[in-house]
Formats: sequence, structure tokens, C-alpha cells
Amino acid sequence: MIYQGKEKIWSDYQKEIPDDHWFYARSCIRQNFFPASEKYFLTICRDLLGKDICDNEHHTTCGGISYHSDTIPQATAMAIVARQFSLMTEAGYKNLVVSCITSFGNYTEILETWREFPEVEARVREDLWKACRREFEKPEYVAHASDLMYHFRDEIAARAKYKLVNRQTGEPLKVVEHIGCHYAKMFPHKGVGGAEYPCVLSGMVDSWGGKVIDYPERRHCCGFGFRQYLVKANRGYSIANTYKKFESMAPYHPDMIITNCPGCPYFLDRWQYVIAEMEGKTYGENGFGIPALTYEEMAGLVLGYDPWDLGLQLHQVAIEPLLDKMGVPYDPSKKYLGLNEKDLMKPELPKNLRCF
Amino acid sequence: MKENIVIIGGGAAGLEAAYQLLTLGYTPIIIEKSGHLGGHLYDWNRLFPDMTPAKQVAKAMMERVKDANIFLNTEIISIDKKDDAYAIVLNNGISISCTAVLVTTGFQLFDAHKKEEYGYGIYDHVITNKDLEGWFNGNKDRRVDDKDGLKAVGFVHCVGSRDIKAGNSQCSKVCCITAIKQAIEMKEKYPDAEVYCFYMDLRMFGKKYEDFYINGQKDHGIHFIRGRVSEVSENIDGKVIVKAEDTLNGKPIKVTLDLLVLMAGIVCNSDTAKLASALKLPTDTDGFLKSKDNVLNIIESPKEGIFYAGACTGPKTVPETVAEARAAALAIHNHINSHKSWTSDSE
Amino acid sequence: MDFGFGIAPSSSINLDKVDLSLYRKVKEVEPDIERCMACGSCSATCPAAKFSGMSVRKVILGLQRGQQKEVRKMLSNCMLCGKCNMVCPRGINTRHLILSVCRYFDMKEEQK
Amino acid sequence: MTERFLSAYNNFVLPFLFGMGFVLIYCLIAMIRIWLQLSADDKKKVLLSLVNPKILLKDIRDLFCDCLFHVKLWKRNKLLGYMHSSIAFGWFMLIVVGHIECFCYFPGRLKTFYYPIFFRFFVAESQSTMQGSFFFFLMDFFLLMVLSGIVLAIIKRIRSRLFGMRRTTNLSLTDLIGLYSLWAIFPLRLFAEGFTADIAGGSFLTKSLNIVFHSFLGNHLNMLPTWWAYSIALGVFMFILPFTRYMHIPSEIMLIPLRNAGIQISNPRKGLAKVMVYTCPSCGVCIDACPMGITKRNNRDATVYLNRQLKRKNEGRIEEISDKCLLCGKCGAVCQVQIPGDKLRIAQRSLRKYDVSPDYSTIDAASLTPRAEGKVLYFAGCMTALTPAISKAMESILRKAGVDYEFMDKDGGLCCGRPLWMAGRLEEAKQLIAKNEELINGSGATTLLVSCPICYRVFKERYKLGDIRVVHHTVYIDELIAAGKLKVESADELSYVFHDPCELGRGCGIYDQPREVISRMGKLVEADKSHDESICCGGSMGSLTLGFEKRQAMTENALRNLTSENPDAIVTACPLCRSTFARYADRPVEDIAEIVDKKTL
Repeated sequence: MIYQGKEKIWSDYQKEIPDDHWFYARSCIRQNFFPASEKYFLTICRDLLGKDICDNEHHTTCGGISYHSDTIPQATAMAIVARQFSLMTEAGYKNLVVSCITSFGNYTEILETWREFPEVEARVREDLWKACRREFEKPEYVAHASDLMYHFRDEIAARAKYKLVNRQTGEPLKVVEHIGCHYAKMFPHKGVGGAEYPCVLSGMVDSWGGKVIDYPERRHCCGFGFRQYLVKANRGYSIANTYKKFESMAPYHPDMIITNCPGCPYFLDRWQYVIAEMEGKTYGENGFGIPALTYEEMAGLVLGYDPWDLGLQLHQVAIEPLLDKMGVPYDPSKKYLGLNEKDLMKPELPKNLRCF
Repeated sequence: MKENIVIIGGGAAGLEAAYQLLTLGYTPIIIEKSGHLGGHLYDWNRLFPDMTPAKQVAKAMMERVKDANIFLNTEIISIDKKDDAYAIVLNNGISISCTAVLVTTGFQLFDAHKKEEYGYGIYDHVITNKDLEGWFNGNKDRRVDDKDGLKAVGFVHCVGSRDIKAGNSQCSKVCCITAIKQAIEMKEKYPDAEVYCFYMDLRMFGKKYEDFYINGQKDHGIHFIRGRVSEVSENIDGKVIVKAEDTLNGKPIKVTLDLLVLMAGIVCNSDTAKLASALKLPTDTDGFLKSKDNVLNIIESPKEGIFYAGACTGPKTVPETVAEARAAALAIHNHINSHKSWTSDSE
Repeated sequence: MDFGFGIAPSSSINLDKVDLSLYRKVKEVEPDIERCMACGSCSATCPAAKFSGMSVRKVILGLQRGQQKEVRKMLSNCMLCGKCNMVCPRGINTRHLILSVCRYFDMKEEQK
Repeated sequence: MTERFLSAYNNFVLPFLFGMGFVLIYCLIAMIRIWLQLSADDKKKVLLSLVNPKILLKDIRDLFCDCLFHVKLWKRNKLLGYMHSSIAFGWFMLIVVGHIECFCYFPGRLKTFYYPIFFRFFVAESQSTMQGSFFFFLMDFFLLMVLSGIVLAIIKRIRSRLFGMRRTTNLSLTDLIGLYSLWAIFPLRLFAEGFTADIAGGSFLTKSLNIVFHSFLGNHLNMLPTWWAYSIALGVFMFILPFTRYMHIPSEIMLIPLRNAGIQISNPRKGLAKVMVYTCPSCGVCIDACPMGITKRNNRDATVYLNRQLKRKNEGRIEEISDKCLLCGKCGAVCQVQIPGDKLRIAQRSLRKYDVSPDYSTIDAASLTPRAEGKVLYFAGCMTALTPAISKAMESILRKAGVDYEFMDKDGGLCCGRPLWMAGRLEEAKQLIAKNEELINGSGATTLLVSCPICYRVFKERYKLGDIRVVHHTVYIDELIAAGKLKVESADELSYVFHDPCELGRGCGIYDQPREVISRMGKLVEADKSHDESICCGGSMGSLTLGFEKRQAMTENALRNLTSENPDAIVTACPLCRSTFARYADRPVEDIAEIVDKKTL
């Protein structure tokens, strides 16, 4: 691998990311899968870096998940998106930061469609007005939340308490970065680093002391694939994709996986359990799995937040070996204690995949 | 004869035209931006279909134009039409007034970096057709790791050709036969290697090309896979993994290679574009210079006194280029003669 | 645990691992197999095509890709009539090719 | 006549007796083994044939004509015919007359085996009689006959071209020993009888020689050694005979009744095939006849070499020779002992084991069955689909003649099974034949008209089609013209040569009807070699291994043969020959149907 070659491509795919004043569009499924991630995005940006991020309780799903699951047409998704924009306009923001990759793809796709076909945009404006008497301005900048995190990576690095380094050996941790498909595959110029060699996550990893590994199936989908998972008859294809990725990354012995998509960390995490059950195979050291984290969780660990506050106990794959490597202190007894020490109850342990 | 004829570009077309003009009694001026004559022949190793050494061809062509005025490392600063002549200013301070200009600016290879998915410049063992010719010529290349011999080599046809998204819808014509030639050469060097050609169509249009193809199949056992490579990645040993669809089989296919060669296509020389805008020469829909007529008069520009030869009007083989250069020399000769009779008539 | 689904097998062909033993054996006795340019004349003229999907082109490709099972199915209705032999522009002795495949085909290997 | 020795014995007879005993026992065992290898059906057939006077008569006639007179060879080459029959018949007569002589004088000595052979040694001429001189003359006459044959044989060995043979076989070491011992027998007999002619009597040959000997050899001391030499030569020849090509002499005697009984080859190594292989005299006539021989590297692939390799059990070569052959059948047509090289090879091919065997049982016959109640059913065959000019012409002819017909495989049908049969996949061929029988028998047709000789042959030989008449289009067209249903417009000035397709001519014996038809269309000329010696076009499906390029020389050679009289067009009656010739011919190549269609109203 010739690093300079990648740098050259990255220089061709830089995107302008304003420093401040963002309207935050949350993800519908992330709030359920990894609720602390969005919370800590706001915590880091607002409390730590002092940025102005507007979190509006009136916004809804962007419609992307239904659109990609073939349950609503694009016109419906456009009307939903137009309403989100009107909320942003009403709140007085021009920059949109999106938590979900599919949302980011959805917003981008719709904006590009409107650019190409202004009559579609006019129609959507008319529909929105008829439906709820709302008007909107299109956002000036659309960024994915990971773009923003990438943008602030050096500021975070400056405040880091822990590095992505193995405390025992002093070696950088080997990190697999997985980019959500809808991030840049549709519009390479909308992603940091383009579609083939995106650097949005690898930039963070580099900056925080880790080492990105580039394995053959890096570009491959995590396996969620919407209908591939949602329709049970197709589920075998969903897990086959994930399996293929793990087989491909296994020789590199990665310490962790980071992702910037709602579905990816979920499937890269949970399918490890299913693969272990079906094939008896585990990919981490000593029978553990490979922890699959969101970039916010990784940033939170680097910044020294408590792993249980970051919601890492919600992962199927045990996080403890990673914490040990990084030297992050944790109290095992508090793993399954929620807010106000409420007992979340310890789950049943799987047969093949080693967990705590 | 005093008429000045300027030939822009000292490649195969320029050299052949200059030689023909010399035999017709003119002393043409060759302007070459690089430090040597011969153009792409200079970088190539052997030429299909007879495996003629490119150096030998270039040398023979250069020998014959010793009496021409040759400016190496020279670029045109400005070119203007003044009455019936063209005034050309060069970066070495020389100004020339000439009756005819022959554009032989040729082509450049498609920048393989632009096909990001193939990882040229990123993966350790991905090279282009030109790099391979250089290696055949004895240039050191770290990417060709033949310490233990090569076990598997792949050739990707149509890199940057027939690719609207890469900005080139045209076929580069010579890559198919070049790929087979290079595949055979690799197989000759490494008889035990598996050699794969990933093609969309095999366009074996020229003399003995089909024989080359059959030889490649039968005598060398080269595997031809109909399908365009979709993505390239690298495995932990630094080997290249290629994915394509085997379209004749309707199934995805994957193979690990020691070396991947990208057959970078032919695109119009970027300097030609500059020249075209200075002279207000139109470009054709394929991005190459537009001739007066694509059937009957490929060697004349729509502007009087400006002639074309070779790949500046589209991808061409060496023999095609040479033939055009000869035709262009004759057309210039006729142009000057008619010009003379016209001026003497008016006097 | 039964999840009600399993890991779907890959449809992709990995040329690094493909079993070419049959192809190599056939190539030894009928080297012209390499000359196929997949024009499909043989398939178009084949009277067995409508019964078993027979196509010499696909048989050759199948051998090159290690798809023994598919090859066997196609051959099951070949009548050895020799039309493919007559139409092949590359002069491949298709009948000998077919007979050689039938001869060297290893049933035991396929059942594995 | 009186006996010279009371014991009627001398040690010199031992070599002869050993040789004779060995060869008789060997042949007896071989015969028993062959008999055991025959199937029960075949055994029955053979036994029945031996009591059938018609077949028995044929057996006897064949034995004389083939084994002794070499009638076939006479027809082909007089010199060779004389050479072979003089030795065979002369020797046979020497033995017969010798025994008669012995029987006349000393009938009691017949049982000693050697007595009639060495008669002249054991007896003395007591008085000159008419009867005696008659025998003396006959014996000398036949000895001279044999000797003349031997002289020719020696010349042939040195200069085979004088006998019109381009190529002949190379002899093995045992063959050479056999050959030289055979050559030696008769001169030695002449010498031996020459020495005893003054005692035992003799005629023009022996008596004269005796006089010559006496002019410089005064006593009888030389007598015994020459008789020893004669006996040794006989002994050596007979002892080595089973291991040489001369095994063909006893084998042919066995082959003739087996063949006349009508049994077929089933296994290339057993029974009938084995007798055939040993009947091959390695004469090499098939080498020149083989169409593959035009390419030097195929010289050693003629049937004589197949037989030799079968004897030697050289599996690699057996397989190579069997698979390469075009199965044109010409070697069988020219063979002096009528060994069907093609059938031997098909039998050899049928031994091969295949892991994949086709299965046609899933083919739905009902949907393919044509409706042709009371009509003529036209079957064009697979190959004709690639030469549509033939089927179009055939349809046009049928319409003109007002024939009510149905085109069975207009949209493609099943293969006839002959290609599978030729490839030795007999079981599969039978399956396909059964499928086709189902279709044809279910159609209700009265006649099955076939324009492809490959199909025609298998329809004729292997199909059970009840009352449905199977007819080749050459015959059918001839009948239509003869019946006046087809009117010939006008014969033209053009000359045509007819190429006899292997499967039609040698395969089915149809030679005259196509010529009859063509001669009504224009001028018929004959090729250099025609009828049963016609040369295969080179396109035959019989060969399994010959590739496209390797056949070109054969096709060109066949074309040279056809164009010896410079005809304006080449006419054939096989789609495969037509397209093969058309590839390299310098003049039009047409099927007989096309010519007829053009020239009739």
C-alpha cells in the first residue's frame, strides 16, 4: 500500500465544513441501538468544544430507511425532508449535520435531484405548503456527524486522555474502519476522501494514534442491506456479506472496528454472535469478538468518558479486552447498571462467543 | 524552396512527415517539447504484430530527418495567422513565419490514477501498460516483484476507454492488441504464470491481430475473461485481488495476482487543446481535433494551411500514423504549389 | 441454535481455488479447447440445448471455472451429432472434447 | 516302388515332427479358446451354418477361392495374385499329391505323418511305370510352381514398387524368421529330392538337377544333410508360425465358416475379432488405401497396424489407432481377407468406460412425434440443418412429384444415433434409437425418406420400423424419375462426377441409383477411384481425435481423386461430404437433390 497515493486522492476530495452553528438531524435507529452515541456527539461538540448545535425535538425520521426498504416512494421522502428543512429554517440554521449515514445519503440525493430537476423541488415546496403551511430554505452545508468529528479530530486529539495505542506493547491499535454505503458511494465528492478511499474515519484513527488496516473487502457492505436483512428469506445473504468481511479482515487481527453508520456497528457486532453460533468461529483474541464501535464511542473513550456511560455494555461483543489494551479504567460490577444505578440485568451469555 | 513548414511534435507522425517533406525538397522545422524525438516509440519496447523493437523503428525514422531543422525542449508561446502565413513564437526566442503547419501532437495515455477503484499509485503491484514497456526496456520497477518469478498476472483492458464517466467514450483501438502482446511477453518470461486478460470486447481489427489472439490462447494459455474489473484490493501479503463479473458465465469472479497491468487508453494530448484554442481549431465530439472531413479528408483541418497527422485526430496504430503522415506531406506539397500558382497569378 | 436461516453460499468464483484438474486433463488430449472464443455458434446449433441446456461454450467455460456439476448436467442429453463440430469457426474438435470430458469426469470428486 | 529302409524312419524327420506337432496343438487350443469366447447365440449360429448346405457350399468355395486361389488378389494385382496362389495352391497340391502317391504305394505309412512329406527319401524306384512318372511329373510341376512364387516373393521384398505397392509393412523379427524359413523350404526340398532322384525317381526338375549334381558330386553323402536341412526349415517355419503373420493361414480357415455363419464382432479382443486379427496377413494393402495415409504421420494407423498392436496388446497405440480412424471402411473393402477395420475399431471404442453417460429418457417423445398418417416422412438429419440447400431442394422435388410428405425434423429433431454408435457409445446409441423408433413408428408414415447416408445406415441396420420403408433420397429420386413423376427438363452439357459417400456406398451398397440419376442430368464421369474404393471426404464423424487442420490434406487428396476427369461439378449425396468438400473445392459441390431440383419440372 502506497500511503502517498491515498493522500493524493484525499486532497482531491476535501469538503468544506463550517466550524459552528449546526442543525442536528438525529437518526431513528441509532437512538435505539446505541443511544449514548448521539448524546456524546452533542456533549463533545457543545460542552467540550463549545459549538452551537441545535437539537430539535420536532424532527422525525428522514424517510430514508423506508425509501431504501422500498416501502415509500422518493416523493414521500422528499416531503419529509422538506419538513426537516423547514424546521431548520425556522430555527435559523443554514448548516445541517446528520447523524445517520442513510439520512445523509437521502438528504444529499434529494438535494442533487432538486438541483438537476428544479421542477421537482417546486412541486415539493407546493406539497409542503399544502400539507402543513411550511416553507424552507435549502441548507448551505450538509455534513455527516462524522465529517464534523473528522473536522474537530485534532482538537479532540489535543484533549485526549487515552490514545488508540496498546498500553502494553506501545503499538498503535489496528483499527478497521467501515464507512456506511450511503456516505459517498452515490456522490463521491460529498464524502471526505471520496468513495474509494474515504478518510473521514481513518483521519480520526490516524489523529488519535491508531493504525488503519486496509483489507480486501473494505468496500463491502456490512450486510444489513435493508431488504437483505428485513426480509427473513434474504437474511442468509445479509449474514453472508458480514461473514465475507470478517473472513477478509481476520488475517490482520484487528483490535477494533469503527463505523459511521447506524446499521453497520449493529450488524458487525450482532452477526459476530450469529456467526459464532452457526460456524463456531470468533474473530477476536482468545475467543472474544472484535468490538465494533461508533466513531462517537471511540471519541468518548479517547476523551476519557466512562465506558458504561458511553453505552458500551449494549454491544454484544465484549468491550473489556479493548479497554484493557487502551488502559481505560472500568468497573466490571457497574457494567449492567443504568441511569441512577438501575439494574439493566445481565444478559445470558452465548455459547461460542466469549463475553462478560 | 524557401517555404517554411512547421511540424509540431516529433513523434512517429512528425518524423515520417518530415522525411517525406525532405524528399520533396523542403526543409521542415520540427518543434518538439521534450528532449528527444520519437514520441511514445521512445518509451515502448516492442511493437505488434512482428515484435519489432520500438527503438529500432524510432532510430530508423530519426536517421532520415537529420537534415530538418529540429528544435528540442521547445514549446510554442504563440501562434497567429498573418495573411497567408502563420507566425510562430517559440520559448527559445525564435520567431518563424511559415506557409503550412502540420499538427502531429499525438496522444497521451489516460491518467490511470483517475480510475481510483483500480488503485494505481496506491496498491503495491498495480502498473500501466507504459510502465510495463518501461520494465521490458530494463527500467527498474519496484512494483514488478519478480524475485521468485511471477505466478499470476492480470491485464485490465479499456482503462479510461469506452468509459463515459472517465470522460472518454471512444475505444482506444490499440489496447486490446497491446494487452495480448504484453500478456504473451509476460508468459514468455514466466511460462508457469497464470495470465488473465479482463476484456469487454476484443477488437482484433488489424493485420495479424487475430493470429496473435489465437496464439495467446492456444500456445500461451492466456485466460480471457469477458468482464470489466470492478474493483481492486490488496491482501495482507500485498498481492492484488481483482474482482470482475465473468459475464459469459453470469457469475462474479475473484482472483489474486502478483501484478496487475492497466491498459491505459489513448486520450488527446492536453497540449493539443492549448494549441487548438490558440488557433481556434475545433475539437470533435471525442475530444480529439476535428478534421475537415472524417471520411475523405482526415489530414486537413478546417483552417487553410493547417494539417493533421497521427493520433491528434484519434487513437491510431503506428502504421496508420505513418500512412497519414505521408498523406499529409503530400497534401502540404500540393497546398504550397497551388498557393504559389495562385500568388503568381495575382502578380 | 437455529436462526431459521444460514450463511448463503457465495456465488462468486474464486480463481485461486478453482479445481482445474478436469480442465487440464481434457486440455492434454484436446489442446484446441483453449481456442474457444465464446462465439456461441455451438450452443445455437445444438439439438440437445433444448433438453439439457447443452452448450459446448458453457461446457468449456464451466471446466475453466471448475463448475463440474453444471457441466455434467449439460452433457446429459448430448447426442454427439457433431453439429457443433461443423459450425465451430475455430475448428475445435468438439466431439472429442465432449467424449474426453465424459471420460475423465470424476463422479467421486463431484459427490464430495 | 520299394521301401529303402525297413524301419521307415530316420532321425532327420524329428524337426518336422516337432514343428508339426507344435503348430497343430497350438491351433487346436486356440480354436477351442475362440469357440469358448463365442456367445451362446453365436455358437448356435455357427453350428447351424455347418449343417446348412448352402452355407457349407459357400464355406468350401470361399476356402478354395480365398485361401488357395486368392481370387480377390488376382483381380486387384495379377502378379501378386500369381505369387500368392502359386505358393498356396502349389504347396497345397504338393501335400495332396504327396499323400495320394503314398496312399497308392504304401497306404500303411500314411499314419506316420512324415512319410508322405519325405516320401522320396524313404523309397526307391524299382521299375519305371506310367503311374510313377505321372506322380513324378505332378510333384515337380507343383514344386516349380511354388518356387516361381518364392522367386517373385524375393523380388517383391527387394523392389515392392515393381508390384505396384507404394507402401508395405515393416516386418518384425519373428516375421523375418518365418519368411526366411518359408523361402528356404522349397529350394531345400528341390535339393533334397534332387539328390535322391537317381534312387527314388524324379521328373524334369529333380532328375535334371540330379544329373547336374552327379557331374561334380560323386556320391550320396550329401543326401542326408540336405534332407535334414529341409526338415529343419519345415520345423522352424511351423514352430514359429503361431508367432508370425503366417498364422493367417490357419486363422483364415477358421474365419471363413465363422463369417459365413453371419456372426458379428462384439469384443475386439475375443471370438470373431480375435480370429480376424490373426487372419490379417500383414500384406499392407490397407496402408495405401487408408485416406489418412496422405499425411505421413498417419501411416502407421492403418488396420494392419491395429491388428499388429492388438496382437501385442499395446493399449496406448490400440487406443490411438482406434480413435483416429475415419471409419470410412475402405480398408475392409480392399482387404484380401475382408477384415472390417471400422467394426473392429467401433468394438474397441465400445470398451471404454465413461463416468458421464447421457440419458435421453427425460426427452418427451410425444411432443416430438410428427403426424404423417400414410405419408412419406422426410428426415433430413442434424447435418442437413447446416446445409439447408439440400432439404429445400428435397422438399421442392417432393412437391413437384406430388408426394404427400411430412418434414419430420424441420424444427430440429433428435440425432439418429449413428454418431454415438461410431463413437462406441453403443448403449447410449440404442437409447436414442429407441426414442426415434417411438417417434417414427408413432407417426403413421409409410415411408421414411432420408437424405443423409449417416442416418440412412443406422436406420437400415439398427432400427425396428416394422412395415415402414426406409429409403435414401438417391434411390427415391431414381424411382420418382423412372415412374415419370419427375420430368427431367433437359440434360445439359456439363459433366458431373459422383462422390460415393462412405456410409452410402461401402456402408449400404448403394452405387448405381445415384449414377443413374446423374446420367439423366448431364454427363457422368468417374473419379480415379470410385465405388467401393471411393476416398473419404475427410469430414467423417468416425474419427474422434482428428482435428480440423489435420483433415485438410485428406479432403484435398479426395478432391484430386474426384477431379481426375476434370468434371464441371462434384455431386455427392451426403451433407457432411458436401460441406467438407465445399470448403476446399475449386468447383461447385452439390448434393444430388440440388442438381435434380434444378433440372426437373
